[in-house]
Amino acid sequence: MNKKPDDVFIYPKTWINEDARGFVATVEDWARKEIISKRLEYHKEYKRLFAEKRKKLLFDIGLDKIILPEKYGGFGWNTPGRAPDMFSVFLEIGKADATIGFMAAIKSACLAIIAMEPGIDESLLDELVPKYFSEEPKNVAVILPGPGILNVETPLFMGRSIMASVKSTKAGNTVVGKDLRPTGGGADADLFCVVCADKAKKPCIAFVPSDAKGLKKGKPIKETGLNACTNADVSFEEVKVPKPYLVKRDNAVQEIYAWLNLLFGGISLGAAINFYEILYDWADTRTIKGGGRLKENPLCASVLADVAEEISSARLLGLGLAHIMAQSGDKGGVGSPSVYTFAQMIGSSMQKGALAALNHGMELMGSAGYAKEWHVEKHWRDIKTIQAYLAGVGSDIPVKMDIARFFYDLKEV
Amino acid sequence: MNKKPDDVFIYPKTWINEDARGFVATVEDWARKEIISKRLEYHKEYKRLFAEKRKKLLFDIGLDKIILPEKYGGFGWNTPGRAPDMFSVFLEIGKADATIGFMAAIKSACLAIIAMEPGIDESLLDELVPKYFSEEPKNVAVILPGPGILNVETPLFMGRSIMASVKSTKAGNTVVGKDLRPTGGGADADLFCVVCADKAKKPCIAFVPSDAKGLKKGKPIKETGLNACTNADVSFEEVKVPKPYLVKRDNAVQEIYAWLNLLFGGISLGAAINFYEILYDWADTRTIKGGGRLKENPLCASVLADVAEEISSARLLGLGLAHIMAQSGDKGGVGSPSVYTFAQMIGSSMQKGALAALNHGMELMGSAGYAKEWHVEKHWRDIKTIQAYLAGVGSDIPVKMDIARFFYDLKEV
Amino acid sequence: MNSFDEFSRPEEYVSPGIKHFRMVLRNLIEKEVMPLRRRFDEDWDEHKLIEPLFDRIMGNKGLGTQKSLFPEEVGGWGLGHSDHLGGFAYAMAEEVGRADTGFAVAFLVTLWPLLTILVEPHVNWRLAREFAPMFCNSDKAVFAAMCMTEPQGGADIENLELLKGKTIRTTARLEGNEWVINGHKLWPTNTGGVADLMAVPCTTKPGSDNPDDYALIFVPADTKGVTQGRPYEKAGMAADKNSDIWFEDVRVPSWYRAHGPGTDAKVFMKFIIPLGNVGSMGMLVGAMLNLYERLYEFVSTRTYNNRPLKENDAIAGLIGKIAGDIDVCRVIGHEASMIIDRRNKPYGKPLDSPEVIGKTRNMKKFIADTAVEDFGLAMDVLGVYGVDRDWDIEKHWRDIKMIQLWMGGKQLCQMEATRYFYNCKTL
Amino acid sequence: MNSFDEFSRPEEYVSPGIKHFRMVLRNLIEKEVMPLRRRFDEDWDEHKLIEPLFDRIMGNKGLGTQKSLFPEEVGGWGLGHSDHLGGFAYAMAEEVGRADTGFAVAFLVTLWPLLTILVEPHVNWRLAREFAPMFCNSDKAVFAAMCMTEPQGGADIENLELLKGKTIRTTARLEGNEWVINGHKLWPTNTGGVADLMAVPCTTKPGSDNPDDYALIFVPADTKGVTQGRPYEKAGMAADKNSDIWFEDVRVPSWYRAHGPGTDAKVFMKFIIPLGNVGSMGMLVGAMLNLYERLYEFVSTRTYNNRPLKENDAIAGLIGKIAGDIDVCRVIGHEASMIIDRRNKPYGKPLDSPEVIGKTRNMKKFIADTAVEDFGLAMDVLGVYGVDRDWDIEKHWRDIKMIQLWMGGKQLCQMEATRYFYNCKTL
Repeated sequence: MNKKPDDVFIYPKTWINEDARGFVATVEDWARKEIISKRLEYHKEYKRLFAEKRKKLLFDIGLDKIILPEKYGGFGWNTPGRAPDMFSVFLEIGKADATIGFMAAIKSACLAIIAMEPGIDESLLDELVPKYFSEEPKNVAVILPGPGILNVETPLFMGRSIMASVKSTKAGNTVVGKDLRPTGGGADADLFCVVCADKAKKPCIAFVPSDAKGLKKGKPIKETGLNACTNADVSFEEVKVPKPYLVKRDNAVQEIYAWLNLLFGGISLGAAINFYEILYDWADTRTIKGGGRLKENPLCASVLADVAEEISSARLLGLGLAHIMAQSGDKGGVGSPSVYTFAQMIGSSMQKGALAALNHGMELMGSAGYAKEWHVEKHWRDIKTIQAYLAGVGSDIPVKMDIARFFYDLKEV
Repeated sequence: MNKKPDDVFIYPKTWINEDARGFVATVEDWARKEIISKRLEYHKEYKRLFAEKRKKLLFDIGLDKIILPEKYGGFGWNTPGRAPDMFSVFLEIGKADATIGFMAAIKSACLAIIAMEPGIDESLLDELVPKYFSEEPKNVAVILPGPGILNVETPLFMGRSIMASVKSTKAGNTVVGKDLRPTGGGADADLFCVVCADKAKKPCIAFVPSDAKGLKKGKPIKETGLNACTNADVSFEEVKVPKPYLVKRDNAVQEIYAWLNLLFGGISLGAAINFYEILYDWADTRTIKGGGRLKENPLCASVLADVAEEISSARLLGLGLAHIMAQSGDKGGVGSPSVYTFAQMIGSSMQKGALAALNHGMELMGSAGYAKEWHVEKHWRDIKTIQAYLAGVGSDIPVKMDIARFFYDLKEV
Repeated sequence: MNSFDEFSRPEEYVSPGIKHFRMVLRNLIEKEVMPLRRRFDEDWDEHKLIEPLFDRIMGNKGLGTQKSLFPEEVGGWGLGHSDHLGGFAYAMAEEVGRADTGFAVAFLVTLWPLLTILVEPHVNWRLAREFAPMFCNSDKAVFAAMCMTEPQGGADIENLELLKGKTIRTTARLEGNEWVINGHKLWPTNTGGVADLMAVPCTTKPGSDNPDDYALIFVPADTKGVTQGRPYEKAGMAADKNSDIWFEDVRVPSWYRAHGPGTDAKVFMKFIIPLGNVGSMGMLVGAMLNLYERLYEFVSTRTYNNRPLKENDAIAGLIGKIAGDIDVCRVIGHEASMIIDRRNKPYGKPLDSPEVIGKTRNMKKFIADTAVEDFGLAMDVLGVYGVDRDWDIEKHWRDIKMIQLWMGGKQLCQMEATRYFYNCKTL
Repeated sequence: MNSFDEFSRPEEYVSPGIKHFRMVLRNLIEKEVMPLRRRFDEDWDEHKLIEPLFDRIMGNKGLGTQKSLFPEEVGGWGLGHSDHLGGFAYAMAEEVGRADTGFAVAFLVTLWPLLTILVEPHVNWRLAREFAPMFCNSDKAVFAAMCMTEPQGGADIENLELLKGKTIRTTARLEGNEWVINGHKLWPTNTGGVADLMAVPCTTKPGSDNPDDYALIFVPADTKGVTQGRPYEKAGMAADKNSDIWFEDVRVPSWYRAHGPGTDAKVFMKFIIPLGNVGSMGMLVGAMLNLYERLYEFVSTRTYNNRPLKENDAIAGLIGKIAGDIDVCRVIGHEASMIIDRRNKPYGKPLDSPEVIGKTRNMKKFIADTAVEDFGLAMDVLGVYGVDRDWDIEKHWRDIKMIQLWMGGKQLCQMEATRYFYNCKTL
């Protein structure tokens, strides 16, 4: 393919901030030069190269601190107005390797609640930045509300069970929870961002260092995709965390969801766009019915079109969400009911779009889509994994309930 | 329902031009006061009230001339930059009555090719404006490329058959075509905008007054929806049209498609939003399982959510398309390959979204959705009719071929 | 494929009797109903065209199908003790539905309430004898109606398994040897002045969830106190009239109750729901068979890219999906009818078992959803011609949406099926 | 519902023999295969765990299924002359697919090429006798492979009806009483060193579309000139090895051709495509049955809003759809197997007729698409646990995608079905 994806997946140019284009281009460059153009090598020596390329992105290019205020070494992108730019950056990362994006997105989304205007929490940033934004990659995993267990009554976040709890005393906070399933690499995490319920059953967020006493990690879990990071269940046996490590601000959980939806959407769409490039080249050279060019066959062309359409629409929707977040000031911020609802809604639909693109395209590619050598199946597994994590539990029903609650003023669901 | 749909179907406020808000609000007001709040009366005396309310919109409010340059009595909205505003206006009309919107959209889209910057054609405007923008509503129907007939080789517009042809001589142009099926009310039309093939089989556009000699209209056709306008096949038996009435500019057909997709999308989404309002009120008062409020039942809530989600996404996409059209200057204009492709793609997906909203919501409403008294089934039939017209032939396959052609550089399909 | 009749059927299920009956019915439908069906929509209120056609299908000068369920002893065909009841019901629905599902439902709903008193082992001989002359001795079509839905509760009446009649507000009070009925029903097929006989689910004790208090009572339409409204204007289904119906101190003999405490609820569950599902499936598949016929013609004679639509690989993919769905649905419809006809076999299940109700609910929902999708798609394939009544598809599209909605609608189908599949307690 | 086995089957189709065989097979699968299947993925290259399990299913110290098609006269079970061939194939695929579809395909593909020489009326007795000892006298699993796909053409080899073998580049030249074979094949199941016997579609005249020039030739894997590549790394299906395979001047006796000009193409169309479809359907439905079991457990023990997932009406709608789809797919799978088993009945159709090929292609596509959708949905229902291998669903999700793709993929299914339904000429 001898053109840039942006020449075909068009969008109104004014929808990305002019001054962000340079950084987006740098990340795109990294993706293409370091990984996309060297897929085979990257596949063969995945473990080593993953770590190497990731460090380059996080530190040489500086992605690690993207969310931080300038004061803490960030770019000053710590306002919701940067949402379209953030989306675009994570899309470029997703083209190269979804796991790199996934880990960075979780870190950014969790930190956003204390680093973003107007909710900057300097006392906590002062604690966390030196420890978790050093020269070696530090990983964050988030424990979101999710499935509950039969006959165990739990506090709820919009229907989802909050399985961890926190007791606050003057001395500090104590986090308790058993066999919690993180989103992200629980086995690799240096810091856990834990949604927990306080005494009043209200959700709040505790940051828990992985070396805290009483924190136990379970055995590594074999998962469908995102295989460069390893997940494990985590238990908190009366884990003490210092006072500033607990964030009790209203809507902070909603904000994490909003950012996760936006950034995960970017990653999955990036992976899907890279898939489009692979598919373009594949379809260009195949024949069908004893000689016709496969891509000129109308049925194959219509499948090719499906792929392009799913991605194009989802990308426009993602940018729409980014602008809604960017202009969320008069709605009550990124965690307000309307913005939260749209983030869940569009986030879920971006994942579906990206996955549909892969699913349809793979049907065309047959075994080439299924063999590891074409790198397609990795994108497919990675996107599915991101989607399942984002779903949390019950497929998109919790999101549907969020939508219905907002649009129809429900009280009970 | 005691809130405005725009409070829930949110979008970034900057996406509509500030100075257009007033006109959009005027049209919204018309829709609500004149029609939506008087549904039962409107249904009972449909024919009379349709004509009356329509005239109010076209002339008192001035919609008829929305596309014309100021010089011809228009608002000066005759630049692609007004696409988001046009979309919003037609969305408001669609809430009230899709047929009123449908007829106005066809007229606007057909005139756009001679009234819009940068392609303003004053010589033809001088001819048409006095005759077809008078004090009584004048209707335009468009004959688009569509299905061909077995064993008849026709010139093609991207695979679709052009069933009319034009011969140009020094004296003028002669249009020929038999039993052509217009989009719009063929029986009521005062002016036909006919896509026809010239001698070189190139598509061009002839404007043909309905009183031209040799123009024959067939019997009225019974159709699924849009029943306030009546369609009929049209034949052109060597119909002569004056020289300036033939538009041979490149991409003019693509431009008509782009505007039709945008405006039809607005109409169908408007109808869907009005359906949401009806559904909101309906669900608010019903019970299920012997007493529970229907809308609080999770399954019903998830269907309600589907309705809201389809509309929200489609509206954001529509605004995305409007901005792509508004910023089409550097791509080669509204009829350029990329903008045309996105118009077809998003246009088709807006129709699907609107129809899906109705289809799902009706499943919940049961017979209330099916009886005329609730006004739901009219929206449903109207949207379906718009969608079928837009499809032209072969469902969305011609659109898929457009997409594949653009995204994968196809030559043959 | 040479004809729509080549869509898959489980050949082993099809009895020679049904095969023959189908051909007779098909001839009549093709010759008399099909040529007029495009004018039904405008005939929705008066039924000037439609009524004589019903006479041909139902009355004694025609096929006489309205007497089919009555025992031979009282002048009927004795279908009530046939092992092929489900197969017959499905076949009739499919053949008539092919022309017009509104026509099919008006005709079949006449048989629906009669199922509760005419099918072994629940034959109510006294009522069979009493109602037989009305249906068996008439040259004209005679209709029955099943008055279920009430204003307040949507699908709650049909949701008998969960709510056990608790929400029924139409009351029946025994006074001497008469039932006194009061209540308000909505939407029954064959109301608006059509039906001569109504079956009315009532409660003998409002608010009770004891199945013994559920009473299914037959009410002749001309009984004092029965008032029918004007037929509703609807999106389609013109051959089927629906209206409000009010019962004000309506008195009928005490033996007009179908059976008695407990059994009324049982026969409702046994016959009304499962056979309602099977009939719905037959109508849907019938309409789909006709969709195939009309679509076949269009895609063979119209072109894209100057080639027949059906020879374009991409359009072929779409229309192939439609035909493929029809093939699948027809198999499922037959299987559902066989689930009914296995009821007396050692490996069969009772019709009021959660299995039969859950499975037929699911199958009906599956076919309805598939039909709704495929008719919508077919209209788009026809594009500008898709909305033209002369191509027949748009009319079916309007009609079959109603089939998806009736009998408690899609959501109740989902719930009753899920209840069975996952042993749920609260759905 | 008490067990996954209550999903609908056309009861009339199920023979007592199949019922019994299913139980024996199910026992073995549940006791020996299921406990190990979560470790198959890491065993993809070595098959240390997997190989002994194949011995149990296929070899003489186990069930001995690898001899099932061989005539009793040469030591087999004689399934080749059974009226229940389709039913057996479907049942085996369903039972084994429930545990692992990769495992199922490796086992069933062994029988696949043998169909062409062991099923009445096309039994090739000379080859039956020659190959019988290999399969019937072994304690170890012995595998066969069907080497179709070639590098250039994707699904073109499977598209025999349209292309008539024109695009096959693997050549067979008769020299004396030996065939000399040259060519390159991709992806056959049981390559990568697994198979002992291969069936290779070749052309005796490159570029010809005369079916007489299509030759199906058996090649023992250890013949000189046969080279197998390393097994591919894939997204799933670890129990099924695939590789490239090259034939360089490979010489086999002249009687290793399945039958001869014309008949080779005929038996390919008759057995490989329709039974390949039926086997695929069985595997898919088997995996879906297991999906139901695992999902049932999850939705019964995990909560949303502090109530079991299955008691939430909206989630019930989703999981009800999944179970409902399984019910429909199982009926369709059985119907497809019956289409095979009707081949010798007066109302049956020849297996190489457009009807059988078109319908089974469509049914396979229908079930595959449904399965792909439902597995994806089920993973999302499990959410954070959906991607965890311990819940088994994600593994099936990866595996069954392959079933959707194989045998020419979804598009060829669509084309072959549409060709039949609409009498297309050029698809």
